[in-house]
Amino acid sequence: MTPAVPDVSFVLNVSLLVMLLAVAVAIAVTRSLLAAILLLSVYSFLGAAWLMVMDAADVAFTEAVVGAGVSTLVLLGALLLTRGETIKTDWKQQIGPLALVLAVGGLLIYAAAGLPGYGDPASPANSYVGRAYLQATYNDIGAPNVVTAVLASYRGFDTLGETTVIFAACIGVALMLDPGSSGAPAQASRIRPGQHIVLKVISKLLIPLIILFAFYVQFHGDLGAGGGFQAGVTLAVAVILHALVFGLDETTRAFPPHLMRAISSGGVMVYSAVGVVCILNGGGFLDYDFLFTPQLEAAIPPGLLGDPDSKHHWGQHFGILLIELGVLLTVSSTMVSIFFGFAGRAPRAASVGQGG
Amino acid sequence: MNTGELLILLVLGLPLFAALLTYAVGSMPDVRETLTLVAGVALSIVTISIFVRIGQGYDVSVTLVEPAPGLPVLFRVEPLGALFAVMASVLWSVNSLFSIGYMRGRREAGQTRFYVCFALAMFGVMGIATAGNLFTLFIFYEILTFATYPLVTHSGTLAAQRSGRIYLLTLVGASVFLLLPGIVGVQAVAGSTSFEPGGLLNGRISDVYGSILLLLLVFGSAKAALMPLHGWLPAAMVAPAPVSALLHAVAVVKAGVFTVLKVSAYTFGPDLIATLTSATWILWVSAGTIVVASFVALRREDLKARLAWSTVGQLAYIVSAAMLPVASGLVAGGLHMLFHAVAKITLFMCAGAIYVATGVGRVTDMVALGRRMPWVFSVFLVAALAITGLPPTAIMWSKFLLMSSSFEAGQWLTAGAFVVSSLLSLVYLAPVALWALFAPAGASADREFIHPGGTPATIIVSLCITAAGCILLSLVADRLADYLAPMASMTLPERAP
Amino acid sequence: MIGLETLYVAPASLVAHAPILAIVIPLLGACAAGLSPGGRSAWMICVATAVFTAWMSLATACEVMRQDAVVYVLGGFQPPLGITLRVDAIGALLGLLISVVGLLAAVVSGHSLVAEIRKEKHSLFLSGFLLCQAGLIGIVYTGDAFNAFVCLEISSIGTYALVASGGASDRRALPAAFNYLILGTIGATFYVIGIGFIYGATGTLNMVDMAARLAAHGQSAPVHAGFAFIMVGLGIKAAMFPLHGWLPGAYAYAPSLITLLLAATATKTAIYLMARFLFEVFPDGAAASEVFLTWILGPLAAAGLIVCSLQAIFEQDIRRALAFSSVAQVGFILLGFAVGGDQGLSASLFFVVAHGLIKGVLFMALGGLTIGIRARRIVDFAGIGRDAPWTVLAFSVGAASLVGTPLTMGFLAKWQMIEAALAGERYWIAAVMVAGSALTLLYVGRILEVMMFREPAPGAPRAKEAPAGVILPALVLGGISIWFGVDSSLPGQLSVAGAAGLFGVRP
Amino acid sequence: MSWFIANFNYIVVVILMMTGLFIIFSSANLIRRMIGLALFQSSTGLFYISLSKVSGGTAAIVVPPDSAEARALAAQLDPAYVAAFGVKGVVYANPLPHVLILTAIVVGVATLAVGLAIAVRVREAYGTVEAPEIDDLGRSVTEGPENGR
Repeated sequence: MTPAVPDVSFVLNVSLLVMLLAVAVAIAVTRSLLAAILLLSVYSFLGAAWLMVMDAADVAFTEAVVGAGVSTLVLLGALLLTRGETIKTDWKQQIGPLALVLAVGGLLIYAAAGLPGYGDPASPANSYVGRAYLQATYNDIGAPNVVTAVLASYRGFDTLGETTVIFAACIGVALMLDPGSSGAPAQASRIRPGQHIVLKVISKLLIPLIILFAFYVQFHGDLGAGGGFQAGVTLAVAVILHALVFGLDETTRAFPPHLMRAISSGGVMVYSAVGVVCILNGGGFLDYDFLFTPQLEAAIPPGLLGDPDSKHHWGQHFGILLIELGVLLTVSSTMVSIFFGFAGRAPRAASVGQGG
Repeated sequence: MNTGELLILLVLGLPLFAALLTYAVGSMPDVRETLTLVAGVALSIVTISIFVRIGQGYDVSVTLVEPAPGLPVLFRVEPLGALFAVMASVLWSVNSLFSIGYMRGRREAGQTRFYVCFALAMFGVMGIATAGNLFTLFIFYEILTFATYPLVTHSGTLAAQRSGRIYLLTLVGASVFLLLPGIVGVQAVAGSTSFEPGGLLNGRISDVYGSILLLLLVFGSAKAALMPLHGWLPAAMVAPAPVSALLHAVAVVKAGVFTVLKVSAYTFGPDLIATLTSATWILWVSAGTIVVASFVALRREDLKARLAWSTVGQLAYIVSAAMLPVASGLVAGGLHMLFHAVAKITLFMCAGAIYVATGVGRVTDMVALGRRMPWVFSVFLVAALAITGLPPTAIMWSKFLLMSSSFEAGQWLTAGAFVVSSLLSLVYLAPVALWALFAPAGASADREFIHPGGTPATIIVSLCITAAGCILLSLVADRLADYLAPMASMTLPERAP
Repeated sequence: MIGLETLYVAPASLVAHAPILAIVIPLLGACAAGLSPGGRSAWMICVATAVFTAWMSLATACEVMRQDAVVYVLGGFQPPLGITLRVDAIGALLGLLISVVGLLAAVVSGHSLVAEIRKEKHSLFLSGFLLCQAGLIGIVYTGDAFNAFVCLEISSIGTYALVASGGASDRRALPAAFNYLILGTIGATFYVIGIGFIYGATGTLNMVDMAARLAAHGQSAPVHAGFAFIMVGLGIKAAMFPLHGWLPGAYAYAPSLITLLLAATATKTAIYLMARFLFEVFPDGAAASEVFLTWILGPLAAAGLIVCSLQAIFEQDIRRALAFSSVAQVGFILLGFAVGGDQGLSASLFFVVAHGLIKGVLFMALGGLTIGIRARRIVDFAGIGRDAPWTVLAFSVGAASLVGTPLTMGFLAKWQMIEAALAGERYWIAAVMVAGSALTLLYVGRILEVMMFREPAPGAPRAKEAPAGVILPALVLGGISIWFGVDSSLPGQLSVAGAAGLFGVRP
Repeated sequence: MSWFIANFNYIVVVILMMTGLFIIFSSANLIRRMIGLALFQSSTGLFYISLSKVSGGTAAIVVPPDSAEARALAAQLDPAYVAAFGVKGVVYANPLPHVLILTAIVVGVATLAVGLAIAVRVREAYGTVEAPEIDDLGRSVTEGPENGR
């Protein structure tokens, strides 16, 4: 094993990891579900910070919006609906899991110690395929952000799968929580417009900004950190904020749940359609170089996307743009419809009153 | 398609077709029964022509399908199979005649199902008789089991269902637990399961592994009712008499011993059998079965049960014959299979005839009954003497061959069991007829016929046919022995072009 | 005899893209079904999609027999940079199984949904069903270890909710689905951790490349850990014996359509991935796999076969009994792995298909029988043979094949397994297999006896014959089971070629 | 010490994973199990990212090789490190694990949403989200879906 050379970031790395560890232990020992959920949110934020230290900007962004944002929101929604406040624990029932976990963990640590050391640039992981992407992207794709290039083009099929998973979650939550499912009478939603004038004014200012930011993240994806996922979640946050401040009924009038589901499936369709178009034009599935017929490509004015001198990959550019659009559609609408699913369902156990 | 293939397809297709047709015309009893008789006669003609062709040295074989490579559904007839097929089909015809009388006389319910299952059972028997490898034999062995299950439970009473469960569990259990693994073992060793003259496994297998396989295959064919897997046979006696007569004296049990004979002759070969340790163990078990079954038969009051136990003993004769380390044992076993079948079906039909006419099943109630039913009990006496092996019946010859083979092999235990059991069978069978026919005057003979007109004529006719068979077969015994001789040979029989 | 290599079922231009179309078309179908306004139109989309998928998977299978393994490069990037679909004979075989069972299930869904799921949810439900199918085919076609995870999750996430939607008629479906979700996700995450270790040691995600680099890399602790995690993860997904806790509940309370799909295909794909890793990716990279096969997989599979067969014998709920039977049969299949060699492996693969078809028929017929009545316990089905003879006929064909009656596919499957065990001189495995088969006979015989011969309890609701839309597909599936029992050349050639292929890839 | 530096990340990540797993197995509350599952899945991501760390690297956003920006970035590298590994030009983090974990995070949130939705339905059907109580109810009451209000 080559000796690892620590750089400055190692100190940050260690301190953030220790904090993560502390938060994780706190989640494990806390008796309050609410605290556990909030700690999980903290965990995600810390994780995002750590990911920045690890130079994983895109992942950090995603962890922040998904882990700290949407996950927390969904967990809180579920907590409200299930009213499980505190946790009863019996230490006797924890011995078995603890022993199991210690055994597995011990083996894992033993095995992981055989992996290449921290930050080793010569490790198989970092030197083989990983480095090949860094070297090939400029020629193959022409986009500076290698993560986006790999995500959308080299491993575009994975991302199609991932979008499909999101769509599947949309279907799944709708199957579970759609009001029609249990035959419960449709009732006034739990989230009603509040009287906080300050909140309303500030939200009115914030929401367009959030949407603007979302579009920036969307279109900036192949240049810097960002892309369809992050943008989609951000966009969804704008809608969710609207619902929280102005009431769910108001929001569902603008964004009816069935429309959200349609958009969600539309996103997957856009993504797959790009792949099918590539097939129709004589390439393989998702081979963006075949996205345009040669005639069409010739018709694109030079310099359309910035620097006219740089090597151009119109197919790749537009392909990535289109599939990121598909991802945006699916992710944003799914997040919104998941939120609707949880928020639109009143707590149904008779014993419990209205929650705050 | 050559004649041989055609004959095999016919021999399989006829009973199947008969079953379907019987089902179709089930609402018309006369047509249905005529059909059964016609099918029986037709099948007999086909089997006899196969028998003749085999005697002339023609090849009668066909491969139907090959489900997996090296595992064909193959049919190839050899002398023993031809003999078995003729025996089963001719006796089926005779038994059909008897069934008509019996079933109508008893006014049994579900007669169509009865005849359909009978035809299906014959389908299974024909498949077993013509099977060219163990795999095919196994398939038809199972078909036979499942086709006869509804016959055993025919009456639908609680006792019948219980017996049916024992029947199914023992036969299927043994075949799945023992026979099938044995067959797979053969396939694993030899890469095939086909029956080869001289023995498929001969020279390819160690003593230990061969012994295990032999045990699996012999005990797996539980239809041979070797102890301790004999329990199903007395239990199956709840079935109507025609079923007991054909199936549990001829078809099913003989399918079991037929399997054992085939395994001995063609899977292992006389050479290998002579060296296997477990063959000797099986000989001892058979000897024990022979003696124990005879003693049990002695104590059974119910006539059918007594006959069933007698069958258990006689079957063990044939298993012994298959396990004797001399080649002539196989011929003796083959002959005994045929002769015992004819004698035993006669006895069962007699029991059925008595039951139809008077409703009597216990031996003690039959005293002096011979005065009302002289024909039936005379025939019974002939068949009882046949089972014992007294001249002029055909069994005399097969028993003689069995004795001489066991002396030749030096198996004194087996020879002793043969002698004891013959004597005992004289004791438990002959007196039934003698007491009935020659009871002292004054014994209760005033038993009413429950069937108006006494024994139905068809029953009497069929009884006489088989009784005559018991005696007349002795005339051709030596020719049959010659016919079967190729089975015991250790070289490939020559085939005519 | 059908030689797939001589079969041309689609134009060449379509065949060239058949593998990806078999995945993408159900995906698009799922979107369309989700968008469709009513259950009827969603059903038509579903059936049309399933027909096309089956066609494409057949075309792929033919192509595989012609050229060994079909490699489809996605996005125009050669591996290891890009993701490829790599369909070899096993993948083609499993793909055929999934798409054919999926097609028949889609046809059946027209009836079974009406009975079990609220009308307004039909289109959502069918959408989830198609997603699941797309994911399953993706798993067996993909050549990329991480992509397999993504496909696994596509099929799983849909399935969790579909299982839970049985809660509309029996609330026990909900905790069962939750359990399934927790364990399934743990399994998938274990798989990802395992892939992480292997990636850390080799730097690649493409399975063929992984095998080559592992061979060069040799033994190390991370490789062993990766191996262990992948096996445990897939073991959970495949319901390997001590890890099968999720299965009985999920099978018993899910809507019958989903039970059918799960039982016939979902666990099979996890077994497929297991075989892929055991025999293709790892054999030289980790001698651990030999130890694993002999000392861990074999005994566990044997224990599973025996214990779960016994549980099936004593189970009163018919679907739970069949679920335990599934776990037991998984044990049978894994015993084939433990036998090793291409004979054992090809027997196992054949068994996978046989069992998929069997459970497909059984659950399809059961679903048909329970359309009218709310029957769960075995005794509820007393005397049903007289009321619904055709449905029971289909059920009995499946049962006969499960028991291993000669001239059914189940018989050949068991035959080949035991033969392989004897040829490999693993006598104890052969003995366990025989014992397991006998136990199968007991629980199947018990169910059949109740159905055929037992008198129904007075006043009990009487089942009606299932509609033709259920009986016909069930009989078709049963017919396939018998057809392959009489002439096994089609699955046989694929499983033999598949086993040879897995061993042949060894660098 | 160097062993510690090389493996510190793995050790912590494994402990994090095991904490998640422990929460799943030890808790009876369905919501808490989902929290554990989320923790477990997200820690798996940390494992991959630890693998992808390249000392002295920057985020994988490629700058043109001969630009001033590239030279500036390359100049920040420790000379000893450059000498030890013979790296040329700018060092970037390995992008592949990032992509994989992006996918995994999204899969995680999808699982979380579906799992919680099922938990909500469990609560409505059983009136509780504690596993032992659900088991008891499941045994005693076989009928009665949606017995909420």
